[in-house]
Order: sequence, then structure tokens, then C-alpha cells
Amino acid sequence: MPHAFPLFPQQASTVAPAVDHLFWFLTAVSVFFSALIFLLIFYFAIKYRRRSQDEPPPKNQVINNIPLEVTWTVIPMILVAIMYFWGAEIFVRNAQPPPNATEVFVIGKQWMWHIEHTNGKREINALHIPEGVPVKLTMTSQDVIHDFFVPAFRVKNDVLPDRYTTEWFEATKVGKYHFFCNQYCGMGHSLMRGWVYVMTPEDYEKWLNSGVTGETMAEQGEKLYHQYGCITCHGTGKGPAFVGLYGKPVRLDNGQTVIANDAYIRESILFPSAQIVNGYPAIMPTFKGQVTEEQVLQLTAYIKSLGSKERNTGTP
Amino acid sequence: MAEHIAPRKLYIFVFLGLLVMTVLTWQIAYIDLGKWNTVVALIIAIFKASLVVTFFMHLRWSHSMIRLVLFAAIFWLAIMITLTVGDFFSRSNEQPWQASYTVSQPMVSSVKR
Amino acid sequence: MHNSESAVYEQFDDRTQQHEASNLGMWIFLATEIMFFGGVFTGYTVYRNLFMTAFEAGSHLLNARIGALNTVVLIGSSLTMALAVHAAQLGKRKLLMIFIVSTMCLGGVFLYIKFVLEWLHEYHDGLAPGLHWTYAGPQSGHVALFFVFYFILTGIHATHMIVGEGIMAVLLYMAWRGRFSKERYNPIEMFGLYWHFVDIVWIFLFPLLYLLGAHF
Amino acid sequence: MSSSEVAITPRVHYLNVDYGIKSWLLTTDHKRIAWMYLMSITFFFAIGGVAATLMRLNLVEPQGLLVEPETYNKLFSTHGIVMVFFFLVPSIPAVLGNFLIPMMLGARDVAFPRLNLLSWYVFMTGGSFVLYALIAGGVDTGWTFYTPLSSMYLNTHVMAAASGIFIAGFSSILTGLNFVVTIHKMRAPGLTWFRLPLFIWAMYASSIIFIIATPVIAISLALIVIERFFHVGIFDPALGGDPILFQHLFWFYSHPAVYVMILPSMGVMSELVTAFSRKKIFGYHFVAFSSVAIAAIGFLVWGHHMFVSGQSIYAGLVFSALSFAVAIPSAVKVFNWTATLYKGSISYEAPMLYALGFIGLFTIGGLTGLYLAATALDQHVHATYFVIAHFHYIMVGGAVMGYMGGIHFWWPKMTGRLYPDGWARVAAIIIFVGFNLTFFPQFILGYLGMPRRYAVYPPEFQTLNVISTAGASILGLGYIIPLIYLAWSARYGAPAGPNPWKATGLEWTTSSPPPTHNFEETPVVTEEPYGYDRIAEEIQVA
Ligand code: HEA
Ligand code: HEA
Ligand code: HEC
Ligand code: CUA
Ligand SMILES: [Cu+2]
Repeated sequence: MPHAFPLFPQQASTVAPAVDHLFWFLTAVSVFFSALIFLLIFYFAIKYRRRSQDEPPPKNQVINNIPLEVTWTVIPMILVAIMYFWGAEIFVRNAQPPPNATEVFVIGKQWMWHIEHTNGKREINALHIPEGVPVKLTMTSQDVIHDFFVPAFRVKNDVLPDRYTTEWFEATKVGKYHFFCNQYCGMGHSLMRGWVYVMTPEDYEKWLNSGVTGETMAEQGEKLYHQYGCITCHGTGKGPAFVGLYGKPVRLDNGQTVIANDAYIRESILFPSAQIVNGYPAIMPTFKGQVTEEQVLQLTAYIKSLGSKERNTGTP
Repeated sequence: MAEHIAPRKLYIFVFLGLLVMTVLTWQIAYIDLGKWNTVVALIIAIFKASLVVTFFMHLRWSHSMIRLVLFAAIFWLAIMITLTVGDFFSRSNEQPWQASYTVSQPMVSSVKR
Repeated sequence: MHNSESAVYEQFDDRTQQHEASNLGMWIFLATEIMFFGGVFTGYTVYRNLFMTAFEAGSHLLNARIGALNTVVLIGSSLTMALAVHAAQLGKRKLLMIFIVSTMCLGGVFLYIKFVLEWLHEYHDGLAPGLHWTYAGPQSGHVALFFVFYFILTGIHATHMIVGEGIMAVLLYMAWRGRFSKERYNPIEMFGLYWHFVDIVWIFLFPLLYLLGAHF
Repeated sequence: MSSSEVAITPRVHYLNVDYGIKSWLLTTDHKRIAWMYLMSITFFFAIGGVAATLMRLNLVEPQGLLVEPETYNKLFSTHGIVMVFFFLVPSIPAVLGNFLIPMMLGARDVAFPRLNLLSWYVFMTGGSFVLYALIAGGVDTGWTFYTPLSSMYLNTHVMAAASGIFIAGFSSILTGLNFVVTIHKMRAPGLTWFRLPLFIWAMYASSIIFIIATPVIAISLALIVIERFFHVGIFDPALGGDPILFQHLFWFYSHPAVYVMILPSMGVMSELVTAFSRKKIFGYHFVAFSSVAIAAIGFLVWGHHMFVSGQSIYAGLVFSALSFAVAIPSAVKVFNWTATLYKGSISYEAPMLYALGFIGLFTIGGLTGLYLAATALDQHVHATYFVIAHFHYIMVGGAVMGYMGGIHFWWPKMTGRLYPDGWARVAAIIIFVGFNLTFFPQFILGYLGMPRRYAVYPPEFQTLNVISTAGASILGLGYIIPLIYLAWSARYGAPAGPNPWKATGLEWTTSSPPPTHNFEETPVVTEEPYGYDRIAEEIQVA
């Protein structure tokens, strides 16, 4: 049976009203021009209809009017310029997560969403977030391209294999909202969806700490650090120490300097030979195929937890 | 036909020019110019190609429409390459992966063999 | 049948119109070829800049001397092709045939070097991604990417050359049958454009594939 | 036409000079080749339409009425691939362009008639590959073939479908090449560039796109086939490649390709609007150059399909700005057509109904394109039904309407016979109503957030989907009616006479159907096109 049938999506994030304002502006422009053209066509079509088959075609036809041409070139130009800057402003804002945002990690795979919070709490096809707090998703895929789309928040971004993309939002209304995989990813594409639960910060806190395995992502990462033998090099000086690595510039042996962010650490684990730290031999084996994307995120969380204090080793 | 017939000698000279430039580009590869190696090699290649186009392909004696066609193709190819490469090398740190390649002096190449 | 006197197709008014039309058509075709190769070149440019060191390592596994040799061979064939058109313009049938044959031979030499002295070796050395890949140096995956582009670019180029050899065989037959004359040599000229274009592609492929990074 | 004139059909014309299957399959007559294309693309349109019908039926139920998601994926892939590459891209160029360009230029044929025939064979070869892929089990890549899904994960008939499009691409290239050379070199004496009908300008602009863009789709699909076949990583990140590179190459073709679909329709519009309002086109130069501007700028905007793909945001901003720029020449055209009606002598035969429908629906489709070009809005509506509605408004409401209008306008010239105008008007109105009912609800669905390519969907979207499906059935009916009466009229229609609409243009000066070489003698052109004020005097004299 047909459900209640909405005509406009809920607004549940800080950017949603901004996007909707832009939407209504474009709609106003569109309605104006469509109406203008429809009315003119109807008016001309009736006023100048051919009254008899042998009606002589009009003479002295107006076929050029430069001021008119200029007008209807310049006015649309001004309008699209407004649309452009308006859209760009929101777009750029959407591309910059606030530094204090709560981090959540999202892994897409055919055809489910795997979500992990920094304290180690995991969920599948569901995302719990607090109201009024910016949340940043760090997303990656284990197979093909997916896309994480929350209509009520008016944001989406593709989720790519072998790469991190991000997306952020600040929910403004407690409730339950759809999220969809919005990039065609094969057979189960339309089943790859779930719910975002926006909770009051207190409820969220309660939810977050209920039924957790007891290990945060960083703790799990530390376990892996021992389990995969990272410690045999990185704890012994054969490889650079991790203390204070995160977020700091690293000098490479080819003279370049890179920032040790999530992507760099991920690459160091999966493709160690791509970038070699200056002063160290390229002996680190690749862990591609051994550690999952999830474990990479945990290792990264561990390295992050070691802080970005001044580095005492690593870059001679 | 109202076609221009170039003297045979011209073709031989062009050929010799191409020959010289081939040897040149090959030998320069053994000199370390840093990132300029590729640039120099490409410049020489462009010179060679223009020789072939101008003389062997008779562009010099052709209708300007033909030049326009050639120009258009090169122009759109340049657009395709520029805008595509432009995307890859302007990705910000938040969308990293490649970003770490471009923090500083991305073009330096100094492989030790 | 069109003999050399009535060598104008019915849709054209005269020979100048016909010649200009086919010349323009051929150049437009070459424009599409530029874009066709251009797609691969775009990919190459992107990856080459992303994976600079791997691409240079890959390039060093190719034999620049053979590449240079092949360049010379192909330039030579371009010369003989230009001379073939020249001979056709002057209506010298014998000379025309000689030059077509020499172009075909030089093209054959190029293909021989390409297939037997290069591809076969690379295949045996485990440098053929997807078929036989044993390279174990650093960044093996990205070196493989270089070789993928190497094989695609040289492969498309070689395909063009093989097609060219086929067309030349037909042209040779036509020349032998006396189908060309001072007035009617359009096909030779048009084919010349094609052959020179294939030469130009190689002129770019040689430095881009063989000469990456310094070879000292 | 006035009934006093007796319309006569010439005794010998291009359709009856010879008979038999061979006289068609080996013909080099551009007019017969146009017919072969017409038959082929109608066939493909039916396939695409059947797929669309099944899709719409399936979407009546949130859980899917008919098929499994797997089959649904094959349906929309088939629909997109067939409709774009085998129906709409070749539609106006290969049918009307082939038929009309030589005639409008006063030429005996295109510059390379045998190449023209070859392109039809190439097209059909490509088509058979795709048909094979469909019969053998289908393909479920979507028409966009995004990697690594298409190259590494799907095990349907991706290679056959990709090869089919690769091959058909060469047909486009050859057609475009033929047209450009024809327009440059085969114009009748006195036919200078600014005396050309605007249809020719539009065809010229789209031919440029054919030539420059099509090779790129060919090579990108070839790369997919190579990646699939050899398992090497050109686009697959697991093997070192980058999937976004594929998207760049794909859209470098596919965005210009959308203008290949609309420009010819715009050309048809300029002919129809002038003929049925008996007026010279308003702002000839602006309409002519806007075609070229659309073709040229259209090459710079492909990244607007990739705003949220992981492309650099700076690139996104540049592509967004350029996309807005390309809207301006389209706006100029719409305004000039509207102004052409001013003080005209307007009549409403079926082609004109299609033309007015085109202007309205194209305006809506184009304006919603602006929503998509605005980066922040696209971040919400990208890959939702809003996009689906946008491009169906332009491609079905615009391009297909233009195609239908053109077919109705030149049908008397192609067959020498008139179709029943009453039926034609009814069909045009049914199509218009059905169309809006089908696709307008999709704008709302899209903004609500319903993703495209969804076989099953949340129940609150059901009502709008049901409305859309209801519209689609009306629309489908609307397309079947012309099929019937046009086929009927080709045999039983009244003779049309050389110029049933009293239109200007060289094609109307020769008999209907025209003789094999179009004109008894090469026409000489002495004035600008659309000289309806001159006809005014002629009619008065008569
Ligand atoms: C014939 C086909 C056609 C045409 C002509 C267009 C024309 C335009 N398109 Fe469309 N488009 C498609 C077919 C087409 N499109 C398809 C098939 C897709 C989806 C592909 C896929 O993903 O499967 C798509 C997707 C698409 C996207 C990507 C959406 C997404 O996936 O996120 C964008 C984004 O910018 C876009 C923008 C535009 C713009 C700005 C125009 C402009 O050219 C429109 C210009 C026209 C007008 C503006 C109207 C007339 C003007 C007036 C009446 C005057 C008033 C004007 C102003 C105030 C400016 N289109
Ligand atoms: C030129 C292009 C074109 C045309 C004409 C159409 C026409 C139609 N399209 Fe489609 N469409 C696309 C191009 C086109 N489409 C593309 C590119 C996509 C994206 C695909 C993808 O995501 O990859 C798409 C996707 C698409 C979707 C979204 C699917 C999804 O994302 O899940 C839908 C849904 O409603 C749809 C519906 C329709 C309908 C109802 C028509 C109707 O207008 C069709 C009406 C026609 C008929 C009903 C047939 C008429 C009948 C006959 C000719 C008689 C012959 C039949 C017999 C004798 C048996 N189309
Ligand atoms: C055989 C020794 C060895 C092992 C085992 C090893 N590494 Fe390393 N690692 C190195 C060396 C040597 C370097 C520095 C050279 C380089 O960059 O490759 C390094 C570099 C790194 C870096 C970059 C550090 C910087 O300062 O920029 C990270 C991150 C890293 N390793 C993570 C790991 C993780 C996580 C594991 C376990 C899953 C691991 N390594 C296992 C030897 C090792
Ligand atoms: Cu995952 Cu669609
Ligand atoms: Cu587009």
C-alpha cells in the first residue's frame, strides 16, 4: 500500500538548508524562464496563427536585433555566475572537515557497509552518530567503487578501492535516516543501504559504550603490531619508530617530503617500496593480502595514538 | 594535377635531418639533465614530427583548412591531457593517496642504478 | 572501372574537387587517429608522473639501442614513401614500384625487430604483464603498468603498420597493373599521409618508452 | 497544400530505379543508406523501449514486480547502451543527415558514397556484437562501464558489448568525416557558409564531435577489454591503476556525445520553426555560431559527471564553471527560436507540434542541467533520479521529439507520400502528455534521494514510481501510433508533390521522391536561406 508520500526530503544536517536554498533559487530561475518561454510560445502561437491556408507570409520580417541578443546572453550569464559561486562555496565547505570532527571509518564491500568507531565498536549497514557534533567519515572499499549517500544530510561521496575518501556532516535532528550506496556496484547495489541513527549526545555515549569488545581501534592495532611482527623492526630500530610519526613530515630517500597521514601510512603498509624513508633500507615486506582494510585502519589508529610528539628517531 | 612537386633533394635533406636528431636524442639520454631529459627528448621529437609533417606530408603546400584540422586535433588532445592531468595533480591532502607524491619537487627523478 | 582519363567519381564535378576532398578526408582521419592514440597517451602521462621511478625502472629494461635502430629504419621507410609519392607525381611507374617495395621491406624490418628482437625477448624475460610476469624488483606492480602501456602503445602502432603493409601490397599490384599515372595517383598520396603519420607516432614513442630518466 | 494543385509523383525516382535486396545492400545512394539506417535504428529503439517498459513495470513494486535485481541491472544496461549508442547517436545524423545533407547542399551525393555504405555495415557489425551479448545472457555494466566493476568483477558479456560499441564508434567516425568533407567541398555554386541552412551548421558541429571524441571512447573500451582479457591493471587499483582515469576518458567522449545527440535536433528545430511560421530565422548568425560554440565548449566540461567521484575538488570547480558556460549558447538558441515565432504565420501540422514540444521540454531539461552543474547541488542529486529525469527531458523530450518532428517533416520527401495529419497530431500530443507524466515525478524522486539503478527501493517512493510507470505506458503507446500510420502512408498515402509545406530549401525544389542524383541539374544559390518573405510574393502572384 502506498505509504505516506513525501515530496521533499527531510533536512537533518547543517548543510541541508544551505543546499535547499540554492535549490530554491535555481527553481525560481527555472520556473521564471520556463514560464516566460511557454507563455511567449502560447501567445505567439495564438496571436499569429495562420488564419487561412493562402494567408500571405509576413513581409518586412524582423530577423536581427543585436541589443536583444546581447540582453539574452548577458542576463543568463549573470545568473549562472551566481549559481556557480553559490554552489562552489558550499562545495568547498563540504570538502573541509572541521579538525575536531568525530572520526568514523567506513568500509564498503559488495554489498554491505562495514562501519567502525574509534573505540572499536562496529556495526553493519547502520551508522549511529551524535546530534550537533561534526562527524567525519574516512571511507574505503574492498572491491569496486561504492558511494555513501545520506539524502537527509545532502551529502555523498564515492568510496574507492585502494584509496581513502572523506565526507563530513553535522546532524541537526535526532531521528532515523536512509543511507544508500549511490554508485552502481553490481548485483546487490540496491540492497546496499541502511540507516543513520542520529542520537542525542548522551544516548550516543551510552550506545557507544554498550556491548563493546573492550578494545578500541588503537588497542586492536597494537595487538596487530605484535601479531604481524611490525615490532621486530619498528620496535628495534631496524625500521623507523612510530612515536610521534602521525601528521609529521617525513623525508624520503629521493629528497621529497611527505606528510604522514592516513593515506601515507596505508601505503607504507601495503606498498612499502613506493616510498622509502630516508636513511632506511627498503627491507619492509608488503602486507598486501595479509592485512585487511579494517586492520590497516586499526594499525593507523594505533600509530595515531602514539601521538605526534617530537620525533626522536626516523629522520636523521 | 595542380599539386606542388618538391625536388627529390629536399626529401633527402629532411631524412638526414631526422637521422641526426634521432642520434642526438638517443645520445642525450646518456647525459644526466635531471628532469630536463624528458623535456629535451620531447622537444626534439616535436621538431622531428614537424619536419615530417611539413615536408613529407606536404603540409607546407597544403590548403589552410588542412592546417586547421591538424591544429584542432592537437588542440583537443592537449585539452584532454591537461584537464585530466590537472585533476590528478591538484588532489588535496584530504583525498590523499597521490597527494603524498606531490608535496615537494614532484618532478625530480634521480634513480640510482 | 575508372581509367586514368575519366578518373573522377560521379559525385564530384572535377578532379580538383575530388583531390581536395580526399585530401581533407584523409587528414580528418588522421585527426581521429591522433585522438585514438591520444587516449592512451593521456593514461601514460598520468601514470608516468604518478609512478615516476617505476616507469623509469621499466624503461631501463628496454634496449634503447634497438629502439634507436628501429627509429632509423622507420624514418628510412618514410623517406622511401615520400619518394614513392614523388615518383607517382612524375608518373614514373617503375620507380614508384621500387619505392613501394623498399617501403614495404623497411616496414618489414621494423616489424621483425619489434616482434622477434623485442617482444619475444620481453616475453621470455618475464616482462609481459598478464602473460608472463616475473619481475621482482621494487614496485613490481607499477613497473608492470609501464609494460602494459609499452605493449599497448607499440601494439597499436604495430597493428597500424601491418595494416599499412597490406594496403601497400594492393597499391603495388595496382601500380603494376598501370592503374596510376601523372594525373591519377591519389591513393598513393593518401596512403603516404597515413604512413608518415605512423612514423610520427613512433617518433614520440621512442623517447617516451625507451629514454625515460637518464641512462648513465 | 492547396487542393487545386495536382501533386504528382515522378515516374522514376531513387526508390524505384531498381529493385531487389542487392540494389539496397550494395547501394551507394545516400538516400537509400538513410533508409537502411532508419530501419536499423527503429529496431534498436524497439529493443531499448522494451527494456524501458520492463524496467518501469518492475519499479511499480518497491520489492520489484517482475525480475531479480540481477536481471534489472541487465535491463537498464541494455536500455542505456542500445538507446545511446545504437539509437540516439546515429538517429538524426545517419537518417536525416544522410538523406538531407547532399540535397541541402545541391550535391549529387556525399563526398565518399562507398565509405557511407561501409559505415552502415560497420554499424550493423557493432550492433550484432551487442545483440549477441544480449542474447547470450546480457550485460550489466550500466552504459557507463565504470571500472573496476566492468573490467574485473562482472562475469557477464562485457567484452562483446564493449567490442560492439568500439566497432560502432568507427561508423560514427566515418559518418562524421564524410559529412565534414561533404559540407566543405560539395556545396552548390553560390552556396556560401552563411547561406547554409542551420541544419547543416548543426550537422557540421556534431560531425566535429564525432571526429574528435569518438576515437577516445573506442580506445577506452579497448583498454577495458585488454584489462579484462589479460588481467592487467590499467584501471584496477589492486594492480596499480586508477579507476578515475577511466572515468575521465569515458566522459571525454560521453559528454560531447550528449551534444551530438542534441545538436542535430536543434538543427531540425531551426528548419521546422521557420517553415511553419513562414519566417526567416531570427538571428541566423547567433544560432549558427552557437552550434559551433556548444561543440567546442562541450569538450571542456566532462568532469561535471565526476564531482563526487574522488576527483580533485579544484578540477570539480573548473568543470563546474565551464558547464555553466556551455549553457549560454543553448539559451541563445531557445530565445532565437521563440523570437522567430513573433509576427509569423503559424500553423500546427504535426512537425510543428513536435517542435514546440521540443522547445518546452528542452528548456526544462537544460535548466535542470544547471542544478547538476552547481557542485553543491550535484553532491546531493548526483546519480539519483534527478539526473535520470534531467537527461530524459533532454534526450527523449528534446532529441527524440526533434527526431520525430524531422521524420514527419521530411517524410513526404523521403516517400513521396503524405501521412494522415490528424493521427500524427494526436500521437504528438499523447507523446507529450505521457512523457511529462513519466519523467516529471522523477525530479521529485531524485531530490528525495532515490538512487538510480535501484531494482528495489524504500516503500515511501512507491507512489511517484507508480505515476511514472503509468506515464510510461502512455508514452509507449504514443510511439507505436506513428510506427503504424507512417508505415501505412508509405504505401497508401496521397502523393505529396515536391513541396507540400511550401518550405524553402534546396531539398524542396526537387521532386518527391527525388531522382537518384537528387537534381535534374545542379542548382545555383543566390540568396540567404529561409526566404519566406520572397515566397510571400510568389504566393500573392499565384
Ligand atoms: C542530449 C543530451 C544532454 C544534453 C544536451 C545535456 C545538457 C546539459 N547537461 Fe546533462 N546529462 C546527460 C545528457 C545531456 N545533458 C546525460 C545522459 C547525463 C547522465 C549520464 C549518466 O550518468 O548516465 C547527464 C548528466 C549531467 C550532469 C552530471 C550529473 C551527475 O551525474 O551528477 C551534469 C552536471 O553538470 C549535466 C549538466 C548539463 C548542462 C549544464 C547542460 C546544458 O548544456 C544545458 C543547457 C540548456 C539550457 C540552460 C536550457 C535553455 C536555456 C534557457 C531556457 C534560458 C535560461 C538559461 C539560463 C538562465 C542559463 N548533465
Ligand atoms: C536516448 C536515449 C534514451 C531514451 C529514448 C530513453 C527512453 C526511456 N527511458 Fe531511459 N535511459 C537512458 C536513455 C534513454 N532512455 C540512459 C542512457 C539511461 C541510463 C542507463 C544506465 O543507468 O546505465 C536510462 C535509464 C532509464 C531509467 C533509470 C533506470 C535506473 O537507473 O534504474 C528509466 C526508469 O524509468 C528509464 C526509462 C525510460 C523510458 C520509460 C523511456 C521511454 O521514452 C521509452 C518509450 C519507448 C517505448 C515504450 C518503445 C516504443 C515501442 C515500440 C518502438 C514498438 C516496438 C515494440 C514491439 C513491437 C514489441 N530510462
Ligand atoms: C622487516 C622489517 C619490517 C617489518 C616486519 C615491518 N616494517 Fe615497517 N618499515 C621497515 C623499514 C626498514 C621502514 C623504513 C623504510 C621504508 O619506508 O620502507 C619501514 C617503514 C614503515 C612505515 C613508514 C614510517 C615512517 O617513518 O615514515 C610505516 C607506517 C610502517 N613501516 C608500518 C609497518 C607496519 C604496520 C608493520 C607491520 C604490519 C611493519 N611496518 C612491519 C621495516 C619493517
Ligand atoms: Cu555499493 Cu552500489
Ligand atoms: Cu555531461
